[in-house]
Amino acid sequence: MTYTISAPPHKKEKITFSSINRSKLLALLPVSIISVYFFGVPALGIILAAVLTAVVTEYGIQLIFKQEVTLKDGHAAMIGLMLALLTPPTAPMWLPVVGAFFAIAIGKHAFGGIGSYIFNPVLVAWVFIRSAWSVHMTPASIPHTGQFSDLLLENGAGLLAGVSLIALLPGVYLIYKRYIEWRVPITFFLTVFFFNQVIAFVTEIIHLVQEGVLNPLIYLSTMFIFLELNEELSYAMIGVVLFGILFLATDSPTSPVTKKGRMIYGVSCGLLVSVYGYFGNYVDGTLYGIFLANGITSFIEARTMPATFGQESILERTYDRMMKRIPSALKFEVISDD
Amino acid sequence: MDPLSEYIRGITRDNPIFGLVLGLCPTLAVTTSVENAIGMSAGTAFVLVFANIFVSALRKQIPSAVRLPIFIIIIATFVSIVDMIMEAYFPPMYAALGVFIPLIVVNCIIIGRAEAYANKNNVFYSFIDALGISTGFLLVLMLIGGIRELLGTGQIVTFGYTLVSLPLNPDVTTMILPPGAFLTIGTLMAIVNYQRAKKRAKGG
Amino acid sequence: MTESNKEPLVIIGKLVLISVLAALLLGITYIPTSAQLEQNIIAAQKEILGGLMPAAQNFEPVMGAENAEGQREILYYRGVDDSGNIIGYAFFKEHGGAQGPLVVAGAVDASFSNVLGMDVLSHEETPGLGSKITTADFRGQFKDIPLSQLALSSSGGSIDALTGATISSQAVVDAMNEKIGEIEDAEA
Amino acid sequence: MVEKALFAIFMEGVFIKNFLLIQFLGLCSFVGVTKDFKSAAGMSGAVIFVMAMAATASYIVYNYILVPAGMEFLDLISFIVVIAALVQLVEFVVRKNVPALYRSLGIYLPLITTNCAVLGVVLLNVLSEYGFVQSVVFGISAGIGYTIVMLMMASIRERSTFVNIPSSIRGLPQAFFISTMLSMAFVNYFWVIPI
Amino acid sequence: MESKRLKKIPEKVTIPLKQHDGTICEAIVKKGDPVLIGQKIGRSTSYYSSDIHSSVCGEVLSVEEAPHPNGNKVMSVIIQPMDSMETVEFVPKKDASSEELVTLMQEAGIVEHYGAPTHTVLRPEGKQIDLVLINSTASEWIGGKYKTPKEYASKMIAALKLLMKVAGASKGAIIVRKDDKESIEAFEGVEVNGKALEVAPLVGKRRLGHYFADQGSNIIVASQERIYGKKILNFFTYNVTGRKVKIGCDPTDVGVAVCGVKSAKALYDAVHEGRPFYETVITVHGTKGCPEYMLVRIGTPFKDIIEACTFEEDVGKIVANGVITGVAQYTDEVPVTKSTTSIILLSKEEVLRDQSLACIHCARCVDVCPVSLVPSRLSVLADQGRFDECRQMNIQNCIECGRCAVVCPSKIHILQLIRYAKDAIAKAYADAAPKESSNLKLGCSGGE
Amino acid sequence: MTEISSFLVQSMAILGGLGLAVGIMLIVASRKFKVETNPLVEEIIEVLPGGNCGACGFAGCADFAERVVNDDAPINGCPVGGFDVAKEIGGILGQEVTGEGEARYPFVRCNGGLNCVNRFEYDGIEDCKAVMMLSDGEKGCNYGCMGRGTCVRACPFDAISIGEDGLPHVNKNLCTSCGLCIAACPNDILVFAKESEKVHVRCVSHDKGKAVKEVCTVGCIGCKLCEKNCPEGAIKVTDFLAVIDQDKCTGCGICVEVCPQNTIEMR
Ligand SMILES: Cc1cc2nc3c(=O)[nH]c(=O)nc-3n(C[C@H](O)[C@H](O)[C@H](O)COP(=O)(O)O)c2cc1C
Ligand SMILES: Cc1cc2nc3c(=O)[nH]c(=O)nc-3n(C[C@H](O)[C@H](O)[C@H](O)COP(=O)(O)O)c2cc1C
Ligand SMILES: Cc1cc2nc3c(=O)[nH]c(=O)nc-3n(C[C@H](O)[C@H](O)[C@H](O)COP(=O)(O)O)c2cc1C
Ligand SMILES: Cc1cc2nc3c(=O)[nH]c(=O)nc-3n(C[C@H](O)[C@H](O)[C@H](O)CO)c2cc1C
Ligand code: SF4
Ligand code: SF4
Ligand code: SF4
Ligand code: SF4
Ligand code: FES
Repeated sequence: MTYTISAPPHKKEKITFSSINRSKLLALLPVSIISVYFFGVPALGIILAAVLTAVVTEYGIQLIFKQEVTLKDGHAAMIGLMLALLTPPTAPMWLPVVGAFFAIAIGKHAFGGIGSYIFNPVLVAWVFIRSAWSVHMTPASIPHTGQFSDLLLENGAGLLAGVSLIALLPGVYLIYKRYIEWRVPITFFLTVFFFNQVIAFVTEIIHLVQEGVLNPLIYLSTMFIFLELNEELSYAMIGVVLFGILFLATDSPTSPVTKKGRMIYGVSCGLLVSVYGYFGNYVDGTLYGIFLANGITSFIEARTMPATFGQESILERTYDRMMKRIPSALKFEVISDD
Repeated sequence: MDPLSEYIRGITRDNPIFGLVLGLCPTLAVTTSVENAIGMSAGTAFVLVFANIFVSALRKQIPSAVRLPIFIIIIATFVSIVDMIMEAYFPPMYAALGVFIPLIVVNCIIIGRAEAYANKNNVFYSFIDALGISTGFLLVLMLIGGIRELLGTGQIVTFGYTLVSLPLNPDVTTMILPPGAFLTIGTLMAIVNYQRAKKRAKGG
Repeated sequence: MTESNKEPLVIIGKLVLISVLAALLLGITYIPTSAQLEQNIIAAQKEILGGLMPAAQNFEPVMGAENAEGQREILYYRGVDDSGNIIGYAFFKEHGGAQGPLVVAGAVDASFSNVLGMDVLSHEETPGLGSKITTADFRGQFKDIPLSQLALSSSGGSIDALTGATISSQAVVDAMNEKIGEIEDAEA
Repeated sequence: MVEKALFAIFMEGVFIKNFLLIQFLGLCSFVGVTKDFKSAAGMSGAVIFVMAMAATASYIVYNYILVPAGMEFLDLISFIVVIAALVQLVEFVVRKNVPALYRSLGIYLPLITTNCAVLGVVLLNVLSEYGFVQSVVFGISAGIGYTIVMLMMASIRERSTFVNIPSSIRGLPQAFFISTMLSMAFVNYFWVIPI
Repeated sequence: MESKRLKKIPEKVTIPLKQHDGTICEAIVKKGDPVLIGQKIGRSTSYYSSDIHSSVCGEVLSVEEAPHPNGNKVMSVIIQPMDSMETVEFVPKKDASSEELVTLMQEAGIVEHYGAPTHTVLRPEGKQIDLVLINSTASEWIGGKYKTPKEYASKMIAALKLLMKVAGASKGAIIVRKDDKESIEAFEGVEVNGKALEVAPLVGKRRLGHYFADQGSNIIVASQERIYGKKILNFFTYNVTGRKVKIGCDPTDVGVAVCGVKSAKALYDAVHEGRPFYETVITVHGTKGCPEYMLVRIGTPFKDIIEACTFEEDVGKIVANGVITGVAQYTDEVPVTKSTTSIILLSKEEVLRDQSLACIHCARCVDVCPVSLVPSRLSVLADQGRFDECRQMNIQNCIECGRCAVVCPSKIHILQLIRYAKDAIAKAYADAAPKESSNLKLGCSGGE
Repeated sequence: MTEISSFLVQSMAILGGLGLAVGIMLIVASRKFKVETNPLVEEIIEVLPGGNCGACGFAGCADFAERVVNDDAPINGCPVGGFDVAKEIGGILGQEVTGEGEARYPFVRCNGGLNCVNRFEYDGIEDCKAVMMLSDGEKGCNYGCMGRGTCVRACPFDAISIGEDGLPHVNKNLCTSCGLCIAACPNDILVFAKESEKVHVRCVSHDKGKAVKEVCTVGCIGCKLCEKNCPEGAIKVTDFLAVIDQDKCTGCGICVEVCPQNTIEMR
């Protein structure tokens, strides 16, 4: 009888790359269905066109370059679907086709395929078609949530993904199930959420200082600005922003692997999105902002490599250097823990 | 060394873009259209030919301590001349090529050839080398310019003549913007590398 | 003088010689080209003005007040026909575009009721986007339209903005409007 | 001299008209020196410094020598000679006085002479009719813009060594694909910031 | 819980002459010799070695190379057992001096489960031990063989005292697992030198030093999260005592000796009963009808143990010593050794044969690594042969817990790659060693 | 006319002055801060292949060049450049180069591959050394090629690949004879062989015939038929393995005919 030999560990978790992709596809199903319900046949056409093109392109490239065909992992389909959801319903049918092709051919494979790409293929394609055919890609509108019913069905949805906030919540479930890492979406969301309040807060403080106000209570009262849910804030709650937070920024190859790095990345995404949103609009802002943040991922990652156990932090090193000056007889007493 | 193969070498093996990878800035910056590409290559060719000839002719006289400054002066002179002539006699092209004519001065191709070739070879071969390199540069620039212009505007219009016109205008604005330049040259280089690797594996 | 001291002098001498030769060559080129350049500019302006107002035989420059250096700038031109009547005003106007300054040429009739035409002398707009302001299609929209229609269609005028280049289109329209207003004031 | 807020000049130099990604100036070092982070950082430091120096020196040469003599047509040749001399001088001074800095920057200094970004700064200053402070600010901000992109690129390329990339794309084509994306991000993003 | 003895005497036992790190023993029996249970059959030839004893009564068949559970072939004594339980005479040595105990330990063949002969841990050459730890956090076998928990606890304390005596250490501690209620209960209130001990939880920066002072005792019991992994010693030492062990050094370099429950018990047995280390308790997973803890003779082939249990499917994989740290076996002829703690059987369906994909940077491995490494980066660097960079990223700190490989959705063999790189680094350093060895040694004891 | 000439003189004066200033500065500076560089190093870098592969054992071509000049490295130390480059370096340094000029390529001394049984199924990283770390490799034969491609990964020029037969194959068009694969193989399967050496034994097993037959259908069983039949006496079987003395071998091919295991191969 021949046994199998492998290095330990001999038991592993069930999670696989394709199960992650499948769960993401599943999580995007509700919003896709609602967008088809809301926008009708054009939305269905866009989704089908993008997914089919992505899959065919993936198959073609892997065939031509004699690579293993990896359609089954669902990655290409996921890219296609995400791109479709970021298309305005008014777009001509060739647009998602070109976009999905670009996403797979350039965004994914020209950068080395699964796990190797640096920029999210969905965003690569989106930014490309947005700047190439800006007329067709201009969102029908820039929504912001008003009354409660907007959460269920956003009448002013500019892109398919914005059609319903509630329908995006499966993404939160993915975080809960750890298919998506929590650090990026949470820091991202908080940054977008509080950006305008912070600006208002800082302006208010500057204003008070200029006025020459001395009463500390008045300064303290400015804290309430954070509770004031102003108009801009609702942008942080619109579909595309939420879609970006849950599905685009969390794409693992394009975010840092270090824990600290992911926090910084989340905050960077939030800042970039909010700044663009501040001057322009939150729809383009989300997608351009995350795309730009992808560009600094590597930088963040390389600068936030963790110190391993027993390794000295900068503080400790300075301390050590000082200790070296002290005679060694004294030193042992000081360092020994027991 | 025979002149013809020296000439061909500048187009193929020592192609300034795909072989030597020099002078990328003008290559990318001015290739929004074939017309600009031709203009830029013409300017570069003019400077390259004269610079190579002069450097080669003076190579025995140039003290090595100040070799680089002298090369630069020679090159800068011819660039200024191209600049003035183009501005005076070809104003539309001058408008399009703008700041890049003066930048021929620091175009790595010219300094590179002065150093690597003209400084070591005689005037005739330096002249041939300059022609070969210029031709290589021209062809690549036209290729990149052609791709970008065709995809970006649906047609190639050169000096008032419409050379190619697509029935369906793709109108890919991005191709004319800076990213289009990077994308085009990246794709072309990948294809060139792919072909080279294939050829090498087959033996050659 | 020893050998080692002589060498640097030779080197410097050669450097200076090359510089001087270079200067000579440049000077020789400069003299004819600069003359040509001036002619070019005048010719270009003439051609543009002529294109804008074909009926005009002559363009009389209207000079501004003397500036600090004692020079006077041309503010605009009066277009004069065969019989010496003013048939309109032509002008150049610099205005901030999307990417950098653009210089627009324009013409308006003597009664300030119709815009006669528009042209672009120079610009730094994005190729393929803003640079389309130089296309005949875009310029054609300014040909013989009522002054009241000189606005983008989004603000009620008759000029359709270029796709993807609203800012450039707006800049051209603004430049025209501003300058026409100035001329009207000056002529009044 | 044109009226333009220094902040506007700064934003333009760093982002909106980024030398590497939008103006295409200094690309040879961009694809050449970004293979590892340390070299990119060293080169960038040197470029910021030289750009500021060149902006200063060329302003003086242009406005106090060439313009009074009516010799503007000699601008190009004098600028390049000045830059070359400047770089050499910096190299010598640094080597003599700060050997540690020389060891980290030294090898990049000669590269800068033929870096069109430096000449680009100087020529754009003349073209934009900037005053002295404006010129220097533009020089520094162009250098900072250059640095930011160099560091982004170098980090990405360093990380790229950890992933699989088809053999014929590895190297330059890959660098260009990355540039495509960075350029697309810059062009589209910074457009929105009003200055 | 009590362990059950494997009743059936195997047809053939294979006793490797090397069941520890260090030099291989020299066989002192030859083909045809009769042997008794507990009879010494392999003699150490250096300090860094530990004697080997027969676990059965029988006749030596041969001395030849035979498969060893660590994967390669090792010179072993193969014995044909007889149906007799005759043993050599066991002489207890209750009042041996410290020096005698060292000899006794070597002669009784007491080794740590991680391989080092226990006496070399307690008495390292040229180093002084001041603290002895018994690590019972990783132990899968707690309390076995003892009637009551209190008996277990007091015997462990007695064993600790013996260990401290051998090492000449002034302090000692037993570290139990935080979630191991049974053990905590057993040790809670146990009396040492007339003083009842509390089980001290190690949290944050509160380490052993604090509790030694707090409880005013030189022997304490502390609880700690479970740490598992093949190379946990340095990390364990750091976590428990706060003493940093430099990369490439071991806890003895900072005056700490880490022993296991098994070796502590073996020492106790050797001193109080005079019995050498010839049988051990193991667990068998993946089968039905096996006692959870099984007392087996060293040298028993895995085959016999597996036969004693029922395994209903086709065996796809046999693993010695735990799913995370164990070694997969290509034959079931391999014998149980002193370091064997468990045998795991996996069915053909359970055997993972996932194809590795490229790393998707999901960072799951980074999040689980207990020592804050970046396993994804290390695995790529190892794969590309960039070992120097691995070293710069502190690859030697990896405790080989395998969590990274467990969670990786791309099914990358991260731990294997890390071990591959560590091996390459160790080899590179071994080559350089002749020149620098004295410096390297200095590097450990200097500093902390 | 005078206007033009004075204009020219003025421009010449300005640029001449600038040239003078720069010249003086550079001369002064270059004399003050003179650096000694060895021009030979530059020349050698020129003739080296420039792959920076490190096969010479130094940190890239430039390092090698410097060492050659300082006599720390042999003239023929660049395996990629081979004899031609060595000759050129010798020319630069004025030294005579001796040595064979014939091309050598790695030769795979094992024909086992799929012909050799596996002791177990392996699941893990594709690397021969890694398999070696686990239970000494999966092949029944402890000497043979494991076919997991450590050599493939070691080759910086993509010249080796594992073929259908589970054995490495060298593409001579791409191979530069750098020898990195040979150094990488944990079982010493690869050796350099000259192109003129036609007949090779494709086995390295020192196991006895019976043991070999159990695990491999093409391994050398040490039957000595070849040794007996070789007219030149070029083959010797030592320790159950046939070894060919290439100096004596004439390439007649008789041994290839007689070998019952088809272990000897004629290229
Ligand atoms: C736009 C573009 C996309 C490409 N995508 C791939 C790809 O996904 N996979 C691939 O192997 N090669 C791709 N190539 C071509 C690679 O250069 C080629 O496949 C590779 O060099 C083959 O090398 P290999 O056999 O070592 O994989 C692409 C080329 C271009 C221009
Ligand atoms: C603001 C915040 C949000 C969190 N959200 C989640 C979450 O969505 N899902 C989750 O599993 N854990 C969540 N956690 C808990 C973390 O998972 C827990 O702290 C983490 O596993 C410990 O990380 P560490 O290993 O880096 O200390 C959250 C923690 C904080 C502080
Ligand atoms: C992101 C974005 C959102 C827009 N939203 C609206 C809108 O809600 N309503 C509207 O009338 N125009 C909208 N526009 C269109 C422009 O403001 C304006 O109509 C212009 O003509 C189109 O500009 P472009 O073609 O230059 O991109 C939007 C444009 C952009 C880029
Ligand atoms: C790279 C880039 C270049 C642009 N160039 C111009 C331009 O030259 N003129 C213009 O009006 N708008 C330009 N735009 C702006 C854009 O297409 C659109 O006009 C505005 O978003 C809204 O009108 C540009 C946008 C981008 C991203
Ligand atoms: S790298 Fe992996 S095996 Fe090593 S300690 Fe970290 S999680 Fe455990
Ligand atoms: S768990 Fe696997 S896929 Fe995820 S980052 Fe680590 S190595 Fe990469
Ligand atoms: S030749 Fe050596 S390195 Fe190559 S596959 Fe065979 S055993 Fe592995
Ligand atoms: S096959 Fe071997 S010798 Fe040839 S290039 Fe590759 S590694 Fe070097
Ligand atoms: S051409 Fe610009 S740096 Fe080389």
